[in-house]
Amino acid sequence: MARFRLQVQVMPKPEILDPAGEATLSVLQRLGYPVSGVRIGKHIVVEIEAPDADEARELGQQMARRLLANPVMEHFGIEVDPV
Amino acid sequence: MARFRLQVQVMPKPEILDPAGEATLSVLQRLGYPVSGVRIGKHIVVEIEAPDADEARELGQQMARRLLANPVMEHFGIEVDPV
Amino acid sequence: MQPEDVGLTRAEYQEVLRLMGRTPNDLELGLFGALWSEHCSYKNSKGLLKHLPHQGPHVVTGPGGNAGVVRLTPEWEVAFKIESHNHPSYVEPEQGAATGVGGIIRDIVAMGARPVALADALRFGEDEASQVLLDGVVRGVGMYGNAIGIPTVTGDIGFGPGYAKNPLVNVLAVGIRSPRHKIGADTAQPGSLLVLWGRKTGRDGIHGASLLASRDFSGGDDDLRPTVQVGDPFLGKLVMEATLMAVAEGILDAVQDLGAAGLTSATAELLARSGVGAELWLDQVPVREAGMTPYEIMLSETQERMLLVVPEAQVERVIAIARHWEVPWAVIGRVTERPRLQLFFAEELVGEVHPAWLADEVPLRPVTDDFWQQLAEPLAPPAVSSATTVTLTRSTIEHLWQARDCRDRQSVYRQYDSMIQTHTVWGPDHDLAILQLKGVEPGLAVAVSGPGRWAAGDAYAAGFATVLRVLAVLAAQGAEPLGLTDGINAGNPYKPEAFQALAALLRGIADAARLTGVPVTGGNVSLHNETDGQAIWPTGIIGVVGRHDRPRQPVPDALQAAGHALWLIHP
Amino acid sequence: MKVAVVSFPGSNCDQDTVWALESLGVEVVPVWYTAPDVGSVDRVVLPGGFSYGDYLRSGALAAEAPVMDGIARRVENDRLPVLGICNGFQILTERGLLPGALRTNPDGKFRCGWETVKVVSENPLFPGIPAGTLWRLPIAHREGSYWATPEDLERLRQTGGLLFQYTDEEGRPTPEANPNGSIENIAGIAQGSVVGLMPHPERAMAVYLGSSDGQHFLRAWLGGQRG
Ligand SMILES: Nc1ncnc2c1ncn2[C@@H]1O[C@H](COP(=O)(O)OP(=O)(O)O)[C@@H](O)[C@H]1O
Repeated sequence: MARFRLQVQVMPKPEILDPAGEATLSVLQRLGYPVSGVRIGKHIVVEIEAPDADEARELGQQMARRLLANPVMEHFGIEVDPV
Repeated sequence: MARFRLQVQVMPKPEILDPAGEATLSVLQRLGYPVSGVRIGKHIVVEIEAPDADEARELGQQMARRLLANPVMEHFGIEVDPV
Repeated sequence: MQPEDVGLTRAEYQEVLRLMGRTPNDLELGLFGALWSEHCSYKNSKGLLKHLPHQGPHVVTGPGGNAGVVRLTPEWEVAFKIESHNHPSYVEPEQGAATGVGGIIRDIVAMGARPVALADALRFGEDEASQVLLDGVVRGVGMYGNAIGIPTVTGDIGFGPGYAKNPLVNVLAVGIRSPRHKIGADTAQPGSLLVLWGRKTGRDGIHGASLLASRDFSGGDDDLRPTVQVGDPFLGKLVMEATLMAVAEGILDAVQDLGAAGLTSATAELLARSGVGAELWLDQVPVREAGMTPYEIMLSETQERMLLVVPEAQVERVIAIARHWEVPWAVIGRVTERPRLQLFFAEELVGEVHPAWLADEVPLRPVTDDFWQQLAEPLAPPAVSSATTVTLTRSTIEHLWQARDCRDRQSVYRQYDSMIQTHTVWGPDHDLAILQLKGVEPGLAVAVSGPGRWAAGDAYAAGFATVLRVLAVLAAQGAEPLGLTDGINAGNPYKPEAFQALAALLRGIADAARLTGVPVTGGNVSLHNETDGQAIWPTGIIGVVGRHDRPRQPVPDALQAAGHALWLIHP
Repeated sequence: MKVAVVSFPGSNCDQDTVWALESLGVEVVPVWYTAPDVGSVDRVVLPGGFSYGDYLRSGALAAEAPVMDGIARRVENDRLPVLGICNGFQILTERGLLPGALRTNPDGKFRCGWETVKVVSENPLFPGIPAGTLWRLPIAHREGSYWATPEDLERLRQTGGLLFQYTDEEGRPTPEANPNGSIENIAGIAQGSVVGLMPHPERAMAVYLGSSDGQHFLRAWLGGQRG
C-alpha cells in the first residue's frame, strides 16, 4: 500500500449559471483587470491509501461520482500524486 | 495581446481548520474509502488577456492576493495556459 | 520569555512573584499573562462594574457565572448575556463574527439553558472598506446562527467614523431552562473527572485574548494576528445537544465553556469559584496538530469545546452521550480538594498555580467613591457648531433619510433565519422581538439598543438614555422587564479621557437601572477598541428580556386606521 | 397515522417539524440517521436545516446516510410517501430520489422571508387542493435555486410533478416573485411518491407565526395518495 494525494477539481458545467463567478468577474473588471470570464468551482485534496496510482485514481473517480461532485450540475477532473 | 486561462487554486492554510473537509472525510471513511485527509478549497478559472504568459501570471497573482484568496486564511497557486 | 511577551506589566509581574513565592516558569507565566489580560480579568472595569445594581425580584443568578439568569415563571428561567467579538471581526469579519456567535451560545448552554434567540448589535465606519466588513460580519452572524438553528430575532446597526478600524460585533443570546436543569461552573466536587469534549485542540488563537483583544491595534500588527479561528456551527450544534442532554440527565457537577484563553481560563474560573483544585493531564487533550506543547494546549482558543465536571460513576454515561452525538471527548483530569491547578504532561509536573491567583488576584484599577460620584455631573458641553437651529427643508430630510443610519436594514436581517424554532411572533423590523416559546406561558420580549453619537458628547446621558430606551420599548408592549445585560465597548482605558468616558457610560447605565429597578445580570466589557490612535465612541449596547403576557397578540406598532389620534407621552 | 421524522447530525428543523405534525394529531416516530430503515410508518418527512452543516454541498453528505438506503428501498418497493422540506429537498435531489439540483442563490446569500407559493396543478399527492391555490410560506436557505435539465423539466411537467411555484400575490410567477433564481420559479416538485420543496410549511402553523397555511399543506399531504 502506498499513499497518494488526489486533487479533485469540481467545476460547474458550462450550461450552469455560476453567479459567484459572474460577480467576481464584474468586480475584477471594475478594478481594471483585462479578464473576460470567471468560473468558480471546488478544489478538493484527498489523501488516500492504494496499491498503486491507477487504483488511487479509480477510487477517486468513485468518490467524485458518488459524493464530491453532483453530476447534475458539475463535472470533475482528478490528478494523482504520490506522497 | 494573447488570451490565457489561469487556474487559481485557493486552499485553506494548513493550520486553518476546515470543517467542511473534516465532515466530508468522516462520511468517506464511513463509506469505506481508505482516506485519511480531506481539504476543500476553491478552483477558480479566469480568462485573461495579456502580452505573454509571465504577465498573465503576474496579473493572476495580483488578483488572487487582492480578491480571489483571503490572505488571512488561504494560500493559492496559479497555473497559466494559453487558449 | 519575558513578562511583556505575555502582556504583563512590570508591576503585575512583581505581584505574580509575590503570589507564587518563586519565579514562574514560561508555562505559568503564560497562564498569568492570559488571565490577567484586560479581556479576561476586567482589571480596568471591575471597579466600575461593581456599582451596577445586580439584585432584583426576578434574579436567579447575577454576574459572575457564564450568563445571568432571571425567573420568567416558577417553571421557567431565562439565561441571557451579551458578548463582544470586535477585534477578531476586524481581522477576519466572517469568521470573527461567526465565532462570536458560537461563543455566546456556549455561555448560555453552559448554564443548562437551550438557546432560543440571538440579537446582534453592530457598528461600522462609513467608508467603502467598512461596507466590506459589514458584509462579512453579517455573513458570519448568519452562517453560525442559521446553521446551529437559533433565530436571530432583532438587532441594531450604527455607523460612525471611529468604527472604521474598530468595528463592533456584540451578540446577545437568550436561552430557556427549567430550574431542574440548573447548572453552573461553581460546583465542581473533589474526585470528579474533567471531561473535555468538542473540537480537538489546535494552535488557533493562542494569546488571542491576552494580546489581540487587550491591546490597541496599529498598522503593522500582522505578527500579532494569531491564527484565525474558524467557526463550525455543525460541531457547535452537536456539542450543544450533547451538553444539554448531559445537563438534563442531571449527571454533571458543573459545566464551563471554553472561550478566551481556552483551557486556562475555563479551569481557573471553574476551580476558583468551586474552591477546589485539579490535576490536568495535558497529554490526554486530543490535539489536531502533532507536537503541541503544554503552553499551546493551555492557551489555545480552539472553538466548540466544553469542559464538564463528571462524578466518576457517571463518566460512562457521559461517554455514551458523546458517542451518540459524535462529539470527540477525552478525560483530561481530576478535581482535587487542595486548591491547586497542577499541570502534568507525560506524567511530569510542568506547572502549578493556585486557581484563584489566576482568576481573582489580578491587581484591579481602584475606583474611589469620589471618582464615581463626580461621574454623574455633566461634562463640559461638547463643542457644537453655532448652528443650533436647523431649518427643516425637504433636502435636509432627504439628506437624513439617505444617511446610513436611516437605511432599511432588510438587506441585513433577511440573511438571518429569524423564524427557526417556530416561536418568533415578532422578529426583525420591530423595535423588539416577541417570542411565544412552545409549552411556555407567558411570552418573552427581547430588545437591544445602543447610543450613537450622543455618547461622544455625553457618555453618562447616553448610557442612561439607552437603558430607558429599551425599557420604553418593553413598556409600549406592557411587557415587564426581568433583567438587563450590557455590552460595553470603549477605547484604551489607560488614556484618562477614555477611562472617564467608559466610567461615565457605566454610571449612566447604573443610575438608570437603579432608578427603574431593573438589575443588570451580566454583560461584557471590550476595551482597546482603538486603532492607530483613533478610538470608538464609548458604546454601551443594552439588552433586555421581559415577560410578555399576550405574545400571540402584540400591541400593534404601526398606525392602525386613519382618524386615530397620536399622543406623545413625556414627563 | 405514523410519520417518521428523520434527523441527521446538524438537522435543526426536526423539532419544529415534530411539533407541527403532532399539532395535527399525527403520531411521530423520530428516526436517527444511522437507522438502516424507518420501520413501520406510513410516511416519512426529511426536515430542513443544515445536515452536516451544509458542508461540501447542502444535502450531499446526508444523502449517503444509512437511513437513506432504507428510504430509497421503501420508495422503490412500497411507494412510501416521502416529504423533503428545504434541506430534506436537497437531500432527496442529492440522493437522486428527485430530479434536478439546488444551487446557491444568485447573490450567494442566505435568504429568509415570506413568499407566496402557488399550487401549479392539482395532484393526488395533495388531494382537495385545487390548482391555483396560493399559500403564504416562509423560506430560509442559501442553496435553494432549483435547476433541472430541459428533459427533466419536461418530464416533471408531463407527470404533474411540477407542484409549487413562487409567485406574486396574484399568483403570477414573475421574476420579481422569484426569491432565489429557481428555474421557472419552481418551489417544489414531486416524482412518484416523493415530494420536495424549499419553503417551510412547518413554520406556518399559526396566525401568530405569520401564517397558518402550513396546516393546509401538511393536512393535504397527510391525506394524499400513496404514490
Ligand atoms: N443587526 C441586525 N440584526 C437583526 N435585525 C436588525 C439588525 N439591525 C437592525 N435590525 C432590525 O432592523 C430594524 C431597524 O434597525 P435600526 O435602524 O438599527 O433600528 P433603530 O433605529 O430602531 O435602533 C429593527 O427592527 C431591527 O430589529
